[in-house]
Amino acid sequence: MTFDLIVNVAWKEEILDPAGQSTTKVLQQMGYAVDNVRIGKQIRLQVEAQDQDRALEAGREMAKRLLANPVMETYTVQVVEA
Amino acid sequence: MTFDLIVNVAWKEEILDPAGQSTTKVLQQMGYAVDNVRIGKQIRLQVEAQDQDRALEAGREMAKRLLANPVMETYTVQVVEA
Amino acid sequence: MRVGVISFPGSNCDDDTLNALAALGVEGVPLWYQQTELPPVDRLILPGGFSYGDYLRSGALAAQAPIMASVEQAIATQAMPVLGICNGFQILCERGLLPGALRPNVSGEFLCTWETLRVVSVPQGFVGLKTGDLLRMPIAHHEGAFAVEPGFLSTLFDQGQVFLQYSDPDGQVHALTNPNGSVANIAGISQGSVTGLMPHPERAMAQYLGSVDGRRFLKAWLGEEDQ
Amino acid sequence: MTYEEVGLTAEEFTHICDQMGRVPNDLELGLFGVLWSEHCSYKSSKNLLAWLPHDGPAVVQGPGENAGVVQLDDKVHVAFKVESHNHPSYVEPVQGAATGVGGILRDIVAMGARPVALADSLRFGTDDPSQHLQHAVVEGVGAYGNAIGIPTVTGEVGYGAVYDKNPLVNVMAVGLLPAQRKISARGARPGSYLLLVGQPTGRDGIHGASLLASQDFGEGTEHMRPTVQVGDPFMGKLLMEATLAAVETGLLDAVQDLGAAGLTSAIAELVYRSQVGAQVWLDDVPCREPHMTPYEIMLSETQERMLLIVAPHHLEAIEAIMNHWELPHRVIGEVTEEPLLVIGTRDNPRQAVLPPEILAGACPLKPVPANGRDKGRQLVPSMPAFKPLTLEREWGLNVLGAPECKSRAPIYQRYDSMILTNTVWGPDHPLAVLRVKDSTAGLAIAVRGPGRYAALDPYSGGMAAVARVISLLATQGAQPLGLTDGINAGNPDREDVFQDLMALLAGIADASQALGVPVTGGNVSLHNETSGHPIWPTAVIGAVGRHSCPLEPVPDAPMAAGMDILWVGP
Ligand SMILES: Nc1ncnc2c1ncn2[C@@H]1O[C@H](COP(=O)(O)OP(=O)(O)O)[C@@H](O)[C@H]1O
Repeated sequence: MTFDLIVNVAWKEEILDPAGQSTTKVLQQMGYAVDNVRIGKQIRLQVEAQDQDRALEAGREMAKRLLANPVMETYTVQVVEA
Repeated sequence: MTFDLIVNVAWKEEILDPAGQSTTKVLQQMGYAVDNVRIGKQIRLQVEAQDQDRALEAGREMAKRLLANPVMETYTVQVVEA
Repeated sequence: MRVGVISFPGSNCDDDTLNALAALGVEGVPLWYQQTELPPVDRLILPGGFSYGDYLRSGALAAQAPIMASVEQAIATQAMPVLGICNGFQILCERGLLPGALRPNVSGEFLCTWETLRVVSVPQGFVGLKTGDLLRMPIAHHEGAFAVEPGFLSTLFDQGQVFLQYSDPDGQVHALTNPNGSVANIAGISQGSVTGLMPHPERAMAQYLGSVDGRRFLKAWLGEEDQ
Repeated sequence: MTYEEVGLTAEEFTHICDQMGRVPNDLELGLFGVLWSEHCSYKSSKNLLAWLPHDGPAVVQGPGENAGVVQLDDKVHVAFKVESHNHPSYVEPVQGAATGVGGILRDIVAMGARPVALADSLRFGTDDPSQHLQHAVVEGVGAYGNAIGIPTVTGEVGYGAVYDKNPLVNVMAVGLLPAQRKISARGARPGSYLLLVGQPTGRDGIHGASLLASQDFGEGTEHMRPTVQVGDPFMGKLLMEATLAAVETGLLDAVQDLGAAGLTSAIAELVYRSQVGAQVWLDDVPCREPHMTPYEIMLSETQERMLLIVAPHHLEAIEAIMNHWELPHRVIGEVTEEPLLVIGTRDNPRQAVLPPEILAGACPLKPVPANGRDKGRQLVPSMPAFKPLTLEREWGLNVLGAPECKSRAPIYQRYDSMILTNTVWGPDHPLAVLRVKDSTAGLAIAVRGPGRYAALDPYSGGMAAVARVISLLATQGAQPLGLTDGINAGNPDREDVFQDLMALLAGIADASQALGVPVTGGNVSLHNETSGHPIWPTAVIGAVGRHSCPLEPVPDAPMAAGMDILWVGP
């Protein structure tokens, strides 16, 4: 069976996010009352697996091995319900 | 009041995502049964607003004007429940 | 002396690196990322470039390449000297063969400039370099801000793993001499026989190109005293 | 489908029907639409470009190929050309600029040359959005050039409110090839295969050439925005290496890159130049999206694709090279003896049947009056009387604060200017000096495009553009080998714009003739005009020269206080 997964990857809190910082600034200049913009990744993919648990399991493994860098990033994995 | 927003930005389906393509290939080489990896952004930010509706409204406006490029990208905006 | 230079798809400083080795009279052996076994070589260089277009994170996709398992093994079993330049440095960090990671530059932009580098601790095997030496070499990268996990920085310094820092022409290291937002101005580090740096020694091989310090650097890595 | 929908005029449509002896079907009409567009046919500018001198002792290949080629010495030839990507860069600046760089690099590679340098000439407006645009365009130029590993060694930038909605992004590429190498789009022989290499075809940039680049911007053009083409410099690098490796085997008949108007333009040009025909099998074109129509497949401007023409008995060797570089590739058709371009599927093989000499060679050109060149020379505008200025503080601060006076370092530091280790003089100098590893001679490269000058006096402005790059080469004692011209202007159907164009081209032609330097190729971008406001006629001229001692360029600043300054010239 094919499962749609979403892997969200975010900078660890203590890691500086320059792109987020400059986006914060630009949004403030545009007149928005915003703060703490942090720009992470949202990765969507399709995985073949026997069941949802195994799909999630594969997703977590891929996140850990490739999609996120544990030195600076955290991740969450979820299955998109059809 | 302060609201935490999440803006997810994804490539339109017909837009080429070279990063997603290469990531698909490497994950397959690593032995995963995956396909169609698409790499978008997940942007988190804090916004000051009177209520949740206005926070969402501001989020949509920022997404449209800056955070996403409507020529190539689609976006969704949601409020993170405290 | 035979030095293997590993090309990944998207590597683009591989030829420059082979040329630099040739200029030093050293035999360079081009290697392709899909090789699963290393031919007989004495040393390895992972050259600069945009392996896999720098997609996902610089170096992340190349770190999974088939040849990296043999590189890992050669380091573990024979203490193979391995040098990662720019993208090569990123690949080594992503593979966990060097500590830390390389984040996007603080400006969010690609940056190509000449920098002065101060030697902090001389890595194992380098000949003719000493603490406080200054080298002038160019940088050219988008994701070159070195980062470590919180609390780990002092360990790196204590263990003598911090190799190069961005400094001013007099060797002073301070915030204004930090081109990319690297923690503690770090431009290069080492771990055992593995060394990585963001600057490009292969581009500083002649005065008419701006500096000969890259020649000095590579000779030191090769274990030859520069005359 | 009507002729208007594909951007043709009633006269052009009649001309097509006359020549064909029948009314073209929808697919055929669509193909005519793009190939007879301004962007592909040069219908408004071809007669003007004919004034330019094309011959010289160093010229190996003049205009008409993917790039010009000149001789550096007995062993090394230089391929070079400038391209514009103005409209796409306004719509999506990062990708527009990036794909512009990718496109000009593929032109150089299609000549069998290895690119060694890029130079960019940029024009932006003066309003706030223009600043963001500049930031994004520079990002795009760098994103492609840096990643594919070709240094951007020099360039220039200028500003004017006329560029607010029509920024200019012109990029020149320079490549080297061994003197004995001869590959072009001319050599296709009957029986050979059309091998399509690179990115699978998607719905990207359909109508980019015919509509986006060939009509004025305005309120009504919003819906015409094609799907943005995304550049993939990673695949661009693989494609470059694989194509050059394939050329090196000597087994290819011909090479043609895919640019504006995609497969249509590539195949039509190829068979037209080679005086052959072709059968194209649409079912064999690898597609990225399902259910693409023949029209979409033929017009897609998906980037990072190359067409290699290879005889059947050499196919295996060439495919082995593509496999090594992990590039998707597929035979999509065959070269035929009869000069007919036939496009179809296995079920319906003849969905379009077109003679290349009509499709690629018969578009009616805009006539130029017999005395046009003279008129251009005489078009001296009335100048406002010169008001002597007293140097006032206010005035000085104004000048110093103008964007023209800002340091260019924030631009060029975002480009890798040193990769390939040939850059002896990079962008911190007024022109670039490169060593050439296989020669004692080096290259001097300069690019300039005085738009404001040409706005006041297009004839003198055209001359000035040539004179500036040549004098830059002269400061190094470099021998000019050839010029490439990037012409940018407004809507040529407007009388005033066309007058300016005539004067501009007359100026370029007269100056290059007088200085004895041929123009070996270039690019014309018209319709740079929004809601009736055209840009200044802007001729971006790139020059390539032979430097006899590239490792020791002539210093460009006085060596020491007390030296004499010698004024040369009137
Ligand atoms: N768009 C650009 N890309 C690369 N280099 C540029 C660009 N614009 C300017 N430069 C470099 O900066 C130098 C200084 O720019 P400018 O002040 O316009 O030059 P000049 O005074 O020589 O006309 C130029 O000689 C050129 O090498």
